Amino acid sequence: MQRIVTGNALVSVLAVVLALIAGGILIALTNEEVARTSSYFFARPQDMLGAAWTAASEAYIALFQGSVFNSDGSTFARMIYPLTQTLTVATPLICAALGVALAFRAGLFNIGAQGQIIIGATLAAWVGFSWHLPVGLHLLLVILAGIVGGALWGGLVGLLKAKTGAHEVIVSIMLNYVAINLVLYLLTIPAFQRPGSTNPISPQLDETAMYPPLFGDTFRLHWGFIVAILATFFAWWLLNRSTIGFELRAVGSNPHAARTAGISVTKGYVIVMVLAGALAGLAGTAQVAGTEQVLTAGVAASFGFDAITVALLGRSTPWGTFAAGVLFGAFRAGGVTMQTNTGTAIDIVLVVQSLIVLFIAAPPLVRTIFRLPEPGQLTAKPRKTATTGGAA
Amino acid sequence: APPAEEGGSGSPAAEATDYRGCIVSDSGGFDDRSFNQSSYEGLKMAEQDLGIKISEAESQAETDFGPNVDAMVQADCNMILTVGFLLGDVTKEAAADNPETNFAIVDYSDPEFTDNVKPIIYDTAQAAFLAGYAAAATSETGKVATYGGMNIPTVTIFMDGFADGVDYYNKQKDANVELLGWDKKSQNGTFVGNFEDQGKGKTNTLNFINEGADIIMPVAGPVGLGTLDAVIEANADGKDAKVVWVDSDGYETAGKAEEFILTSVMKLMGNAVEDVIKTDTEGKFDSTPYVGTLENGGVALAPFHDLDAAVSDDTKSELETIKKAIISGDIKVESKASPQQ
Amino acid sequence: MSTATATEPQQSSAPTDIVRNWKTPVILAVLSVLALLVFAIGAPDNSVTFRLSAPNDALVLPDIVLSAVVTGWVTAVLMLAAAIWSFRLVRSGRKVPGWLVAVFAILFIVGFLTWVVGSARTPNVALYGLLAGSFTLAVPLIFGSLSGVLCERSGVVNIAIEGQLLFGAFSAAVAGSLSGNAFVGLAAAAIGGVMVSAVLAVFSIKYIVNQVIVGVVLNVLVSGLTGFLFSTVLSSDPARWNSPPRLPIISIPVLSDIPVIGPILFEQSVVGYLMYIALAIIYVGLFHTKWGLRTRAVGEHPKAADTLGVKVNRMRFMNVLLAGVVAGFGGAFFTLVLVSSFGRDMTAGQGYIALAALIFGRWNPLGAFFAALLFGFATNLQYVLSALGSTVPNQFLAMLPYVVTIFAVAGLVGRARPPAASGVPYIKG
Amino acid sequence: MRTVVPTDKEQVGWGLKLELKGITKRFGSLVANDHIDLVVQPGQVHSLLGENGAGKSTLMNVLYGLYEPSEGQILVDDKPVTFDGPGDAMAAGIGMVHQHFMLVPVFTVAENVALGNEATKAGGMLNLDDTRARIREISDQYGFEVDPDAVIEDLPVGVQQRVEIIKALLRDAEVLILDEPTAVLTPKETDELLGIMGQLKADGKAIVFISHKLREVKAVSDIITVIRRGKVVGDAPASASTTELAEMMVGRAVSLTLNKEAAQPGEETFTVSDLTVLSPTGQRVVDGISFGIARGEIMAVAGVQGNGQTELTEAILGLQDHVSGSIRLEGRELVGKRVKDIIGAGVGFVPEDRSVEGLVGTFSVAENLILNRYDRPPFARGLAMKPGLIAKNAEQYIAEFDVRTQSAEAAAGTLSGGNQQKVVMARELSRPLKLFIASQPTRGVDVGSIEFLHKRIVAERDVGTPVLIVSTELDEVLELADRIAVLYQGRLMGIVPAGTSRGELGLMMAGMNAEEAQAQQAQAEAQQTDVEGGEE
Ligand SMILES: Nc1ncnc2c1ncn2[C@@H]1O[C@H](COP(=O)(O)OP(=O)(O)OP(=O)(O)O)[C@@H](O)[C@H]1O
Ligand SMILES: Nc1ncnc2c1ncn2[C@@H]1O[C@H](COP(=O)(O)OP(=O)(O)OP(=O)(O)O)[C@@H](O)[C@H]1O
Ligand SMILES: [Mg+2]
Ligand SMILES: [Mg+2]
Repeated sequence: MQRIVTGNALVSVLAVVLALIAGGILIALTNEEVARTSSYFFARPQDMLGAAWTAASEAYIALFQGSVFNSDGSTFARMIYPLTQTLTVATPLICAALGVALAFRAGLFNIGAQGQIIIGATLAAWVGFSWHLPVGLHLLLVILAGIVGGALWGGLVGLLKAKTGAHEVIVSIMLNYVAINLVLYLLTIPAFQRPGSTNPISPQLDETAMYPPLFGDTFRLHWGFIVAILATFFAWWLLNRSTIGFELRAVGSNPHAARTAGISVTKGYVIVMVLAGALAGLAGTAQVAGTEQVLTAGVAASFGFDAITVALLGRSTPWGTFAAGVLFGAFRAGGVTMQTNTGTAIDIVLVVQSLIVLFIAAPPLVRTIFRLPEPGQLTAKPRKTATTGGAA
Repeated sequence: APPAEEGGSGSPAAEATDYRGCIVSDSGGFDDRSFNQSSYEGLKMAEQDLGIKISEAESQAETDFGPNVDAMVQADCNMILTVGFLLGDVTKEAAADNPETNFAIVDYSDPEFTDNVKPIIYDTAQAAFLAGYAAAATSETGKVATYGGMNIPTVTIFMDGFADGVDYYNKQKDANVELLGWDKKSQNGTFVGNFEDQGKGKTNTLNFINEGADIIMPVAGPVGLGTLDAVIEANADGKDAKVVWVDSDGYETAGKAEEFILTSVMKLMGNAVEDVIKTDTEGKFDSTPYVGTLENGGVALAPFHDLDAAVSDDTKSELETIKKAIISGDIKVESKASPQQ
Repeated sequence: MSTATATEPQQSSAPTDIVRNWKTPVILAVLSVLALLVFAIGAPDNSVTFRLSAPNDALVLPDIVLSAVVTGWVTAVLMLAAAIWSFRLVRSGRKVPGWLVAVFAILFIVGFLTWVVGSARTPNVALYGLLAGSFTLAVPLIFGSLSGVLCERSGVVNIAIEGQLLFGAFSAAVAGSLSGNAFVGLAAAAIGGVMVSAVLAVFSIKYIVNQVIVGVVLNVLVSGLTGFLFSTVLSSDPARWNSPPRLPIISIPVLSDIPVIGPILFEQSVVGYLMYIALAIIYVGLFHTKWGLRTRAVGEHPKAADTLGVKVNRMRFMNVLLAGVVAGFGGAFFTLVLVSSFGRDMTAGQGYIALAALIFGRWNPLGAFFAALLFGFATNLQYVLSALGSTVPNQFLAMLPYVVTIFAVAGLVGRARPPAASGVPYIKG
Repeated sequence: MRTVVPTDKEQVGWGLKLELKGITKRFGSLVANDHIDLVVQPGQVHSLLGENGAGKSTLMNVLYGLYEPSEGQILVDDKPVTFDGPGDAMAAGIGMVHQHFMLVPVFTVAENVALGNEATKAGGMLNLDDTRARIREISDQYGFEVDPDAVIEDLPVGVQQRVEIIKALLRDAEVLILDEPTAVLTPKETDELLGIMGQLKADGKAIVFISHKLREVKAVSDIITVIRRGKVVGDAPASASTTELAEMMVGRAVSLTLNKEAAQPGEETFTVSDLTVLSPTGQRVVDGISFGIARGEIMAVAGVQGNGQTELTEAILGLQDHVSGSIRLEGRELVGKRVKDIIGAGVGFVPEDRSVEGLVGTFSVAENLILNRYDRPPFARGLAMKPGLIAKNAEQYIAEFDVRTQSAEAAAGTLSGGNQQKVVMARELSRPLKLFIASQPTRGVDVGSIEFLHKRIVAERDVGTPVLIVSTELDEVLELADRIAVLYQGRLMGIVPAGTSRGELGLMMAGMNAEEAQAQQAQAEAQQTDVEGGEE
């Protein structure tokens, strides 16, 4: 019983609650109705408090309705539509975050997922709209192209790190910018533009190149989500059950010992960045062959950066990352509904998300706030955290 | 067949109370001092003038387009207005799936649109041509400049028109006014890479001024505010620099440096948007594209306001002549980025 | 007889041999061959004008006019000579001296500039403007990386520079607008930076949360918070909330009349001068004061510092807060100097570039300063080139600063050694 | 800063008296110090003896204000004090030289000495000149030869040791705690340090001395306190015999000697010829070494840390970059091969620093037990690893090597030092080897486990594997070796037979070649009959 009260699960739940409260306060403070009623707060405080409650709760209800279950939906499909939307958004996020997590486990801080997604998406899209191949084969090649594109871009970071010692943080940041400019350029040349148009937008990918919808045309959710599940499983297997994962984890937690045991640290850097890039490239395919179906300069949205937070929240474990990805997907999907239904600016979602991560990362703070007893085990061992991330 | 007709019968005023007009921005948001904002203002005007209800969805990233349009469809909008070519595919799809809803899209048209979509597009180059001519005629240093947010047609169409205007002036007057920041032939020039970073707008503008340009046209939404800052500084420093604003009349909307705004290349989107909605509430929706031109007043050159004296009367009358020539087709303003209908 | 040797440092008296490191010569060789092919053989048949003074400057220097062909050949040949010499030096077991690399770099830049400006439609460039713009672009980066230096030198990884800058910019804009006083805005920026720092400090020092996590998340938090307030509050009434007055430009008499560098260095806003002050204080402070000694000790070997009575976590806390002040000033630069309103995410990733500059500058304030300048230069160069009508597509020009950074980091800097305890929380036994 | 107030000192007239009363320190459920009483008198060397983990360092950390005692009281000159951090302890006149040096490696000597006690000029500017002058002053007084501007990481450990002492002295320490200061010194440096301690004692300082080397303890102590499992077992005079002290420490009779059979050397399958290793800056850290090891023979390398032993062993395993010469194992050249291939060729390797090079702390014990065989059958087929077999392997070796761990899945980093060492040894000895290299095989391991590990090493020899041992513990070298090689500044001073005397080895470790050392030692022995080495 005691364990449940002080346990991690409770802390996580409370962290979410805290973050939602903080976000709610922010929503209420900036609400016009609240501002209006606050002018006579001392005369009738209940008006303002009521308005504040209404503002915050309506926003959150919309958030929930937009991400999990829409009780106002006319059909069952419409009711569960939000959930599928959440999973759709989560798909690229999970893939890219897996890449970031993998790199973390090998001691590298990969800020370059954004660029890797872009290059993966570019290559995948190109194969998707300029080659015309039979069903099955085409999609397969699109996926492969995405993986190769991302892997190249990520591998470059690993290679430079291994060969010259260039810091991966610098190189990966810089390559993000190079990637975006590259795709901006490509979208100005006819090979990437729609015939007869000079807009920086590619033709739609062939039908054969796209992930088929998972539950029919009513839903946006596509087979990319299944691929994301497989990728998560793959990452789990790779990290925990394969020799490569063993090498990567060894390199990440103690490169000296890894070297002494005959594991090449530099090779490890290259391999992990290739894999990280490949996963990010996969995220790119989920965009071009799944949700967006075309290539534009904004194809990666902010997935590459969100992926870092997702990976950290998932403590760099594959299934943790998967769960965190779904959570963030829910916020993203629900945020859209919240904005359209209640006019609450979607940025609030970022605030709530980041507060959740902060609170979850600091259980003692949550315990202090809720006056929970400390758990028995106190001898927290200092963990090296410089580059290994939450490799727990 | 256009499905919204049934709603059109009856008196407009009574009908209008139920009518919902909705808008989805592209990733620039409604405060972009550019087409999102103008379109949004058009919808707001419709709300006031026609008494309709409105809903809005601001997209943060391209991934939001689909869900946002979808949310609008769910919200039972009568008219969904989308902004920018990036929303083209999403609009096309949603329109095909929801024939009972009407759509309008700003700055994009597509032959595959179903007939419940009305494209609202602009031949901006026509007005920019006038601005280029005016700038070339007014420049003291013989150098004018332009830069863009990104190398996309809705931006470069301004730059192409401006370049042609400068060229036309050079030909007419056998002058040699130089344009920095854009080469129409190679379609290559200066771009800040986004529509947000005002600092870069300022730096670029100072670079242009250092290279001798004295009239600068930023085509980059809020980034242009950086140009205004740079021009304020340059004038304080004893230089004589001016700005050509775009989209709206900068003298009215930019909020600063009015005294240095020579003129503006206006794209009067608000009016067009309100018009389209008005026609729809009256049940007269049609899907033929609206093309803003000098002729129909969809695009125009703003007054010179404070700098009226800086522009010679000759130039003013030449501008009138040119405007007529463009309208009549005697002068052809061509841009790769001109809307293909 | 053999007793004297025992106390001598053993390593230093061990016989040394030659470890040949071919990296530098190889890089120099590749670059000089490139120079030969591009700057010399590919030289445009042009003369290139570099203008040193604006027409209305107090002291007007004549323009420098170079023949692109001659300059291309001269620089390429000299570079080749330097490369060959460095090969010989390494073969004979010596190291390539730093000055040779520096001379090489200058030759490369001269050659490159002449070639690239010569290839533009207008082969005529205002050098003073190019440099002035570079400097302006570098200012927030310098503040950001100084903030990073302060944190990391004391053992706290600061990924949150972006957030500090952004919140500084936001606070400056809001406080400046509300009060109508730019200096109030400046003070608010510092406080804003400190607020972000305080969260970083509390979570990473007190709650021992992984510092990278806190940093990354803080950036998202600040982006979300300022974005939210921007769209709800600031946009509702920009005149009231988001039109801060600008900080005045103060030009220092005489000094600001020095040609080329005068207007760049001595015609600044308060924030610009604050940057010099911050740079000087942090540099001198770090390496020549008691505070600096303790800061570095805490970042290298906190336990050793602790055994000598230095309060490790207090030291870290103070430094992180101080870093917030510095980054806050950098943020103020955006809204009080550069432009005069806050925009959503207006720092546009500069915090991450500052982070890169900090690493590139090897955690040294001066190094970070120069790295930021290099970045600013590369950025402004590409703008100027595009303005002059370069034949290179603008998207490739835009890659220039990033590619230059990658080359510099991979080719010239290589492995850098961070403060040993950076990122490692200190827990007392 | 504290100034010495003479009026308080009537008892002895000078220095400070320090008293610990009922000090208890708990780490969670572990009681590291259990009601310890101790009185340290000025002008005395007070030694603490105890097994690994007995609680000596913990007690000293409490005394120095680094740890807060769970119970008990500290009295300085009979006045109770509480220390809130080392600053207070220093102000009270206590200085400490830590077991693990507390020096910032990238700082100069002067910076390290100044830290926390900075002399400043106006505006908080450092006045390092002042510090330099004071370092020179102390250096002259006690005969240290320390350059104030040398960077710590470039200095040999012996000099670093002195810097630590200077740090304490410059802070006017009247009580000096020396926690295992001799662990990394040459016999000669040790002698010098013991001499310095004598001087300090004569100056009225109180010295607490911790060492595992009973000979030294006996040589310098005025009184010896033995601690076992956190409790004081009792005091002993310096004249107590080594065996008596060992028994007090461990609580049972221990055999301090290993009964091994004489070696039966076979064919010389491992040869090193003209091996030179350069450091990244070009120094010859191993300088033209040649030797061979036969099957069934243990070669031990003696020498002070930093004389090329690390590089020698690492060069054999392929971990060093600038290697010339030849290393042959059963006819195959190893120089230029990858580490993985060398391990695959049958080289077992126990690195000198287990937590840095030997183990991945976050990995489970089971994973650490296959750290260099994770990709080979039976533990992996293709890319897939075999968790079942890995677990079975772990079970077997945890039992065989008596690794005390909660489970095979526990992270290796949570194991005690000795147990970590056992994991590394178990891993390396759990497969057929063609060469076994072990650096500091029993560092930080308690007496009982040493016995076991030594037996395993000898057993490896007896199945016919050539064994190379590197140890800074002369006792260990003498005990295990069939032949002894001594390294000094990267050069081989000579290879001598197992029976060579401690004194002779000490001379070689200080840079004398075998013949000279033998001659000088003979001369010295002729002059005075020494007790040294007698107990073996
Ligand atoms: N910070 C700590 N947290 C938990 N346990 C600790 C800590 N420090 C020491 N211990 C434990 O306290 C006990 C005493 O350790 P201590 O370092 O005092 O031993 P020691 O006598 O100095 O041993 P050695 O001879 O190996 O130096 C050990 O069991 C050790 O693991
Ligand atoms: N920081 C810590 N947190 C939790 N437990 C610790 C910590 N440090 C040490 N321990 C535990 O304390 C115990 C003793 O550790 P220590 O390394 O001092 O052992 P030891 O007594 O020296 O053992 P050995 O005899 O093997 O040398 C071990 O069980 C170890 O797991
Ligand atoms: Mg121990
Ligand atoms: Mg100890």
